[in-house]
Amino acid sequence: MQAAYLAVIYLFCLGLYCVVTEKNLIKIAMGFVIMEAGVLLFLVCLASFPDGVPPIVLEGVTSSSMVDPIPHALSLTAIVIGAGTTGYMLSLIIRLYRQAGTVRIDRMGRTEQ
Amino acid sequence: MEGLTFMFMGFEVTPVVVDSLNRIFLLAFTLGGAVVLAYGYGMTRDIKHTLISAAYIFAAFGCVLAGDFFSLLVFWELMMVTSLVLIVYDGRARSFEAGFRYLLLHVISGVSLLLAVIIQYVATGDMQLAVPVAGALPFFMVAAGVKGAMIPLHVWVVDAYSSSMPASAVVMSAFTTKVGVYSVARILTGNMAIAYMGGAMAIFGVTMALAQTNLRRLLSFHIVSQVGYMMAGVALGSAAGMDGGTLHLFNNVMYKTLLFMVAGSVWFRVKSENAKKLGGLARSMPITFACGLVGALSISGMPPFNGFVSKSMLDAAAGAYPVLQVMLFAAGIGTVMSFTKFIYYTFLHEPAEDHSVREAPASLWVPMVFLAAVCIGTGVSYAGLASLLPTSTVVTVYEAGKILKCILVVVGGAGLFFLIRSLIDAFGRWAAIEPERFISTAVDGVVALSRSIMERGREEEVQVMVVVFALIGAIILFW
Amino acid sequence: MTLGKTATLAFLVILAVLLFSAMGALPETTDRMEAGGPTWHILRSAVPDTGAVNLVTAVLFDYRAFDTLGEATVIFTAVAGVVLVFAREAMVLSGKGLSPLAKKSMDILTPFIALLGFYVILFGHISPGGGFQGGVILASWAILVVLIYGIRTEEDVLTGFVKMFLESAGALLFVALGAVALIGGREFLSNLAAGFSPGDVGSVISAGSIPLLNVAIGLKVASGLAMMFVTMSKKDGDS
Amino acid sequence: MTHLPILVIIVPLVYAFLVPLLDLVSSRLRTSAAAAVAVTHLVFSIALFIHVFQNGTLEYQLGGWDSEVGIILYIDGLAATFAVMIALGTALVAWYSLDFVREGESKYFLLLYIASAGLSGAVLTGDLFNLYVFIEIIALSGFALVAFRRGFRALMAAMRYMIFTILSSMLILLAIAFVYATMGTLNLGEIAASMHQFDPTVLKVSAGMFLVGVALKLAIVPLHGWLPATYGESSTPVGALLAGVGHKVPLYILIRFLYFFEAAAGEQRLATILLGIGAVTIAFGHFMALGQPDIRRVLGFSSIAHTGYMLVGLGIGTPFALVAVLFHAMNHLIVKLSAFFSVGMLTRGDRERATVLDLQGRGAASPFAGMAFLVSTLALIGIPPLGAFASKWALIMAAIRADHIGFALLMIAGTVVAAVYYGRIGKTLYISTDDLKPDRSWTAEGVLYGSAAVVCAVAFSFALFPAANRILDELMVFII
Repeated sequence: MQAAYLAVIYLFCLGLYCVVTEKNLIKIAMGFVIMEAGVLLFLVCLASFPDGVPPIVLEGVTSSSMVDPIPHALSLTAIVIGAGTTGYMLSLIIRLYRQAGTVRIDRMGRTEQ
Repeated sequence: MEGLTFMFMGFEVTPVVVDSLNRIFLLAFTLGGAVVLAYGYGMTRDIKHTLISAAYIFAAFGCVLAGDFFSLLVFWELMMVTSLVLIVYDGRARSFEAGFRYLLLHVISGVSLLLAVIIQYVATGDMQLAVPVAGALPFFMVAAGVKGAMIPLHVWVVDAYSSSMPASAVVMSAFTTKVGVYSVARILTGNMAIAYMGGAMAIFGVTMALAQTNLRRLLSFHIVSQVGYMMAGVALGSAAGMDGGTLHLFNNVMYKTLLFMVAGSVWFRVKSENAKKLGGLARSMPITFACGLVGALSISGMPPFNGFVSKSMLDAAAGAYPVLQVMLFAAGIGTVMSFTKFIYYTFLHEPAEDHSVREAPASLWVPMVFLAAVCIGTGVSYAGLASLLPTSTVVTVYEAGKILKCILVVVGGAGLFFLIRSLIDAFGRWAAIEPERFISTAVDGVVALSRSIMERGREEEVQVMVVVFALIGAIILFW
Repeated sequence: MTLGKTATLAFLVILAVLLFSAMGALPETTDRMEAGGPTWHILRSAVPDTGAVNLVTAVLFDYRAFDTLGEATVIFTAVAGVVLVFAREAMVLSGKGLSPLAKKSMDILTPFIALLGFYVILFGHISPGGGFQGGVILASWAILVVLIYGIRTEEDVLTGFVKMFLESAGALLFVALGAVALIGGREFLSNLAAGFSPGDVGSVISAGSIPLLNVAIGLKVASGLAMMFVTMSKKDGDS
Repeated sequence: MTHLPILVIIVPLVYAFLVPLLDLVSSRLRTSAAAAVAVTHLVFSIALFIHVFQNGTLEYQLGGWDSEVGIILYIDGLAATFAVMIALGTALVAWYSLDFVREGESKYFLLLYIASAGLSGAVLTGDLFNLYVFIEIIALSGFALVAFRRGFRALMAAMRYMIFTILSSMLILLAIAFVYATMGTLNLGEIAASMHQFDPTVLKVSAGMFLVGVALKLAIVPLHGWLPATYGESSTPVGALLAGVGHKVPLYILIRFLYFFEAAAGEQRLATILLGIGAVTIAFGHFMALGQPDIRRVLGFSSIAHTGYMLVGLGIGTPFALVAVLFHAMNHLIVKLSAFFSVGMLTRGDRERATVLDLQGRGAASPFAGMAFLVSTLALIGIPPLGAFASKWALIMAAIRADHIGFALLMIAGTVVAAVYYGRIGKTLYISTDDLKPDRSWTAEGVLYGSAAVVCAVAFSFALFPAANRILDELMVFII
């Protein structure tokens, strides 16, 4: 479990670093996706434990061996929200690129002046 | 105190109270208000201007009638807004510059009063007009100081009254500073610091007035000086001081309004306010000249005009404080000198340019003549008026010694003016600085600083990076 | 490497340490699940409560169906936003698509992809899957069609009514299913309590409104993602 | 009656879903339906408020599941008050927009009502993750609205707004995951009841992330980077929506989660933190507003400063201070709306940029809009008899009662600075220029709904003054 947490932290911090330092808008969007992946992985980690089985009620599966279904549901919702947001962000980037001829936010700022 | 009372914001509010202190103010405001409204309408023929003037005068009444701190505060702010509209009414850039500085200073006054009132309320638990608690005192001083034109907060007086249109200046000259005096009389009385400040204002005002060539700037500095007399009187706190100060206020509303009207009438016909360019108007505008003379003699304290009565009373009240007495006496001489200048350059001096003008129209001179009559009438027979004063003391002022002293001051002052005229002109060139410009410069500087920071702060990556630092910062703050 | 980047990196290391220490202090998953709370309840009584065998679906479309409505709204908003951003741009008129070989392959694949998509949506409450997953499969089908046949095809299909239907139908269906309960005097989004039939637990027709909500979400996700893709492949009409 | 809470959220949402359909029928129907929905939304919110006011806290169990397993809407005094504020604000914005939106721009109302539903939902919900969903709905509709109609600069602003807002959402989501990992529940009431379960490390880290997330949305200095461009470049009604109404939700979240931060930092230290960042925010917001060339940016920085006032109020922490903060939030909402609306009218229905110099002499040319703007600025400065004066009074009183005279001084100093920058704008608006004749081609008065909305907002800001005492007293009983 600790290893999975390390992956969560790595993804989250990597995404944050990318968002904060990158000037390329596409890379910023990628940073957000990476951050989100980190959070989602965290949610899934919270649900699971060793030898847990999927939370589907079948013959011979006890309720105590099933993993927590709520974080799964939350992460599904978060994924779709993330997809919507990323989609909108990419469409903005495309528009900006067509108008400014660049996807670098620092160069766009100069066009703005 | 009796009056109309209702509950508001959790405390008793008494917006209308009439008592021994404010009745003389009410009389002065009623007379002065009626006259300036008539004059203002006669000059502008603009009903909107008259309505705003009326709203402004209403707010001034509200301040004087207020029976508690909260109503005082509300009308105080209302007066600020309405007078601001009057200043900028003509829409010229110059009026707006002056209006902006006026706004700045008066907002300081308003928020100081707000803070003072809240401190007072929290400390005492009620809104009664009472002696301020220690914590609130400095804020009351600032609030009254701006309204009452104390040095160095006086800059707005000269600035606003000389830059706005003459009709607005006439309307405002009678009220704003008087409300400042009223607030001192009501809550800050018995404060010797303010009394000496009054003496300093009296001297400073006339000295600066002497240097001015613009008629309205000259008159505006005289407002500072005259308000100084009143402040000195009411801040002494003694019965004689209070009576002298308030009577002087009444008289001042009459003759200072009259003098502003004279300047306004001159401007109305000649379209100039520069004393050096005027002259010889005594022949073409005799009524205006006569009224101006009455006003000048009143303000100089010549018997039997009304200024003599109140100045004598103030002189007597200051008797226990020789320094203050000397200050007021010196200011008296300066007053005479500067009004000799006013009358001489406007009406008597050989004209620098040819002014073939007619007398001011009746709508302007009727209010002036009325005020001139009041100045003489209340000077000759002041007993009725004196019974309305806070302590209703009737002192005899027509004594040979006092009369002689005042006549000597007037004659001596006039003589002194002609004796050192060239010196005064030199001083005038030296003192022609306009301190209000510094306010604008300072504000512009701060704005420029803010703008330069804004332009440097455009880099996106810096702004986003802050998030990471804030994140760590927040967690550390919680630790 | 600039100063800013170095500082950021340093701060991120601190953040990582803080996060790790916090994560290490979290209680064990099994302890949390045993301590009661919603999970404990859901694991034991979700099947009688909702009729759904797949508990994730039970949570998504019954216990926390309101979240799902919210997220359908997010997709709806995103589509509207994308359409708005590209409002001034026109469709590419020269999209000819890929080679005939690819088109032929697509023809063969189409029924399988669609079948898989509909299966995942309709069986969401009894097996892994559901409206989201199936919706995404259907959206990928639409995207493949656009890629292979060229965008002109889509323009021919996307007339006013179809467009409106694709934008709104899923979300409206979801709200309508939720509002059915209001008529019966039950709370919004009630399932079995509002009179939806639990059916035969474990079969396709069971779990009350959950399969219907799955269809609504599948429709919403599929049309939403496809719309976004199509709209973004428009080109600047001015140049 | 029992379904009021969900109706408040669902009514605007269903309208938004129906917009594509209505569009096919007729645009006139779409517009009149928009007005009807705004009114219905407001009526439902007020009815909900009255219901809560009379009967106390209300719970609505979505899907019939109680707070243990499902999502509930939890409406106490605080939530009901904010719900009414939001409904009123969005109704005014919608009203103003009726003749602002042109033919073929149906997406505007769609997004506006989604934002409205999201804002209402965020204050009504009693579930932590549901709150996150609504925050995302607000954010996404906000991005789209900022980019609405205007050009490249607006797209840039939307992009920047997006970067900051998604960062904030990520932080909030991670904090929510931490809370769930500790509590096993997402119900706000149960989280509040069992705060002791938190490990101190987890609590501090998650509270820090949560606070930064909320601070980003509130634009607290130094996390305000997105705000000036966003307010400055977006259309006027959108700016009004974000500054007036959108600003209230993070404030609500901050108030609602004060106990959480208090558990993380301790009462004393939390007060210090709030007072500290509040003071910095006041000073910085007012100072930066001085140098802005664009009126909408000035209003944006003034929003930052007013946020600072509210933070100081929260930091003071007495019940009276909290009530004063709420009252100030109401006034700020109304005043910001009227200020933005009148700027919109001064710029001739948003056709021009709103730099101060562009608008020279415009106040005289459009007297109605000029007056509305002046009244709004007087209210922002805090001049009686406007409601904002009463709330400023209450805030300063709260500060002095708690012996924070320094903060009272800071607030009144801020007022003076505000007078300076609004005075400068007013000066430019009214200074007479010879080449500017009264504009007859597009007079502000020509826009019926817009001007009516301005009048309404201005009237509200007057009406809040005599009602101040009543509101303060009732809130005191109602919320605390």
